[in-house]
Amino acid sequence: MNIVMKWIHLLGSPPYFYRFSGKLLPWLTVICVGLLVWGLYGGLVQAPADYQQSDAFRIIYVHVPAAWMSLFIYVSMAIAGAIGIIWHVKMAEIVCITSAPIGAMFTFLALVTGSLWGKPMWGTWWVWDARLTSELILLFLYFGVIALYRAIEDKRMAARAVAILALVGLVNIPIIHYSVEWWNTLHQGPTVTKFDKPSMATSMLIPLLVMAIAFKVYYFIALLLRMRTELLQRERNSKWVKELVGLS
Amino acid sequence: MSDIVSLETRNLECIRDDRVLFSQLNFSVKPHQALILEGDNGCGKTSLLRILCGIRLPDQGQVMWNGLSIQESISEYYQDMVYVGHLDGVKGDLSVAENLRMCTALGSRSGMSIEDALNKVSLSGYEDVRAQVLSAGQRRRVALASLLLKRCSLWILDEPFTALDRTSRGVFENIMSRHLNQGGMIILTSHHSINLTDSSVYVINLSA
Amino acid sequence: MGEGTGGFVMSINEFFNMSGYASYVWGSFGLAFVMLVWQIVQPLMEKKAIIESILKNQLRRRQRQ
Amino acid sequence: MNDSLYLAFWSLLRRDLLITYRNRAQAINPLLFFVLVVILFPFGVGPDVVLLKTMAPGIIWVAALLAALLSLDSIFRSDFDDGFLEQLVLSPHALSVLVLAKVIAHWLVSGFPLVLVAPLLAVFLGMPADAIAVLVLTLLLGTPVLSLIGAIGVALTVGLRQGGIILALLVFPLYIPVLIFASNAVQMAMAGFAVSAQLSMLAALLLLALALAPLPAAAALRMSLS
Repeated sequence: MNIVMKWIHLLGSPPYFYRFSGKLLPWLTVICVGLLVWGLYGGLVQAPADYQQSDAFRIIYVHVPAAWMSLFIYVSMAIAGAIGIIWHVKMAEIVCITSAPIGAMFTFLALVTGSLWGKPMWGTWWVWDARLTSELILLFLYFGVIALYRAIEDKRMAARAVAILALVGLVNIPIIHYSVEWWNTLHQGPTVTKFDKPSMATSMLIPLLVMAIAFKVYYFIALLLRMRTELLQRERNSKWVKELVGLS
Repeated sequence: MSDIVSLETRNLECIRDDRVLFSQLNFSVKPHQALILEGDNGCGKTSLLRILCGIRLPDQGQVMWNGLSIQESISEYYQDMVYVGHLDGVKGDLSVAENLRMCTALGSRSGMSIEDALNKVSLSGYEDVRAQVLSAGQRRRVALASLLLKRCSLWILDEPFTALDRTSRGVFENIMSRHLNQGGMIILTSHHSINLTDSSVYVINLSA
Repeated sequence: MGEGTGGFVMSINEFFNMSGYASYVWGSFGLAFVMLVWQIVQPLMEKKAIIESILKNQLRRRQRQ
Repeated sequence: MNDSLYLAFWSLLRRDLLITYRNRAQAINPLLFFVLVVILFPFGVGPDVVLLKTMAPGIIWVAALLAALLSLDSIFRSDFDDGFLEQLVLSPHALSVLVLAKVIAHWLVSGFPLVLVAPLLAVFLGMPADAIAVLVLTLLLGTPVLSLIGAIGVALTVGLRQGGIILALLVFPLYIPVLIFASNAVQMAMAGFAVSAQLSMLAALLLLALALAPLPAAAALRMSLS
């Protein structure tokens, strides 16, 4: 057990983390590209057209994984923030800050693909559907986090502010989701919400799960890249950065 | 006062926008001692004071109060410490007495009445004066009067003598000396020379 | 479109046509591709800029000594 | 020990009310803003009473949200500027309890008056009498939540130069549940349905905010001062 603890402790030191992530990234990229190709092939080619929505339903292979990721990243951002505040783990603070733009990107992607999917089905670009509305609010939560981080000069202070905001947001997400669902079914009546996934034959479902995993691996890659950049920025006048820069 | 009463720092370090203000800073202050922090502007005197108060987190190292890190024993530490920063914390809309009553309600009380405290800082009779009509020097003395109203052994003062005239400075030096004689501790920054009668005064120059 | 994989050659234009919804499907996937690539490229560009600025500082510091 | 916490709580609450009383001219502003926003709507959507009646709950509640946001800045701003916030943070008492005292003082000054004025505005928009009673009830339950959640946002942005814009961005998404349940309660009351479900949700949100909000607000204050 203490090997894991030692390794986690080692990861805490920026130079070790930088080298370790450098070695890890190529492998992750290979895995990610492989999963994406498999998922896209499964989703775009193999999966039979949906009897009702025909080929337009294939948009779910981007929309649904992106929506899952937007929530997943917000939760992991808030947890990383909490670890950063409570145990003053610098790396957790950096994970919290660097996850925000990636999460915002996935949320925006989920919104746009949601409306692109809605247009052919219901003729309008925007539907006040419960899921899409929650996604829209989540996007504003992300914008709040990013705007707050940019507004504070001292980066250590900004990291603590963002962590507090992310935690407050995390507590509010279920409340917002429940009240939007309630608000939505109230005005429209309890029809099946428009964005329920069509009944999934396995050949449709597998590519969806593969895409979801591919997005998670992608998130890990983008996170590591952003963390490396943030580390260089923060430790720009420390010895290990100078050596590293001097070499390359 | 128990004998282990002391404020101690262990290799304290502070970085402000990529500049290391100080590092590996170790010192301790015991009862009857005063510590004067000197150094030119921007060398981190105020940052150090704010770290000692626990307002700001140090980048490295720890501040210990009675052998315990202040993060763990924050409420005991604040029970015994009072900080007067650049800002006096005096509200213009309230009268002097109302301001002082609020300050004492926040922390532990020394039992001294507001009138006595104001007499000691030669502001007697100013109880009901609205604080916004006071001069900067008078407002500073109101902030210093709140020190007397609190039962705190450790005083942390950020340039207490700004805006004070010569006589007030003399008055406050006596107050500080008496506090030290009674076993109090003082950490302060100042550009003026300070003579505290017969108490052990140490000086640390941050920009040395 | 044929069941399962179907004849690959025959369905090429159907594949791109997406039974009339091409612009929506390929719009979504295109946007996804652009955004995913941008999230990778941006930090790399930033990193390059930081490294250059550090090198410039080192150079200037060496000239000063 | 805790009797002095009790004393600190009450003296801080009384002090804030005293300060607001001393410059009560400014305290009216959120109220005037609230009335003004509601009065604007008929000019925007036309004087058609039926339309105004259906929109009335939403108009009044969105105006209440905006008025609350406008007045939030005054919770910590003046104390931050004159250094009293440092003394607050440095007191041995629990900071979250002191923050709660300040938020209650702020609500009494800026949230509660909205409740008194809302019936007048409801009449302006043609709301029936029993719906007005429910409106007042939702405002009584809802505006404290606006102050409590707003206090977190203001504590996060008090140190920033132009924190006002960011404050709205941080706080509005968190206001949405209150807005949904409150304005829906009044709509249902106008339609004659029972509103106990919505009101109990509002009460639950209020209790949750009362219990949880002061903690992150206190942590944010410590952060803003460091």
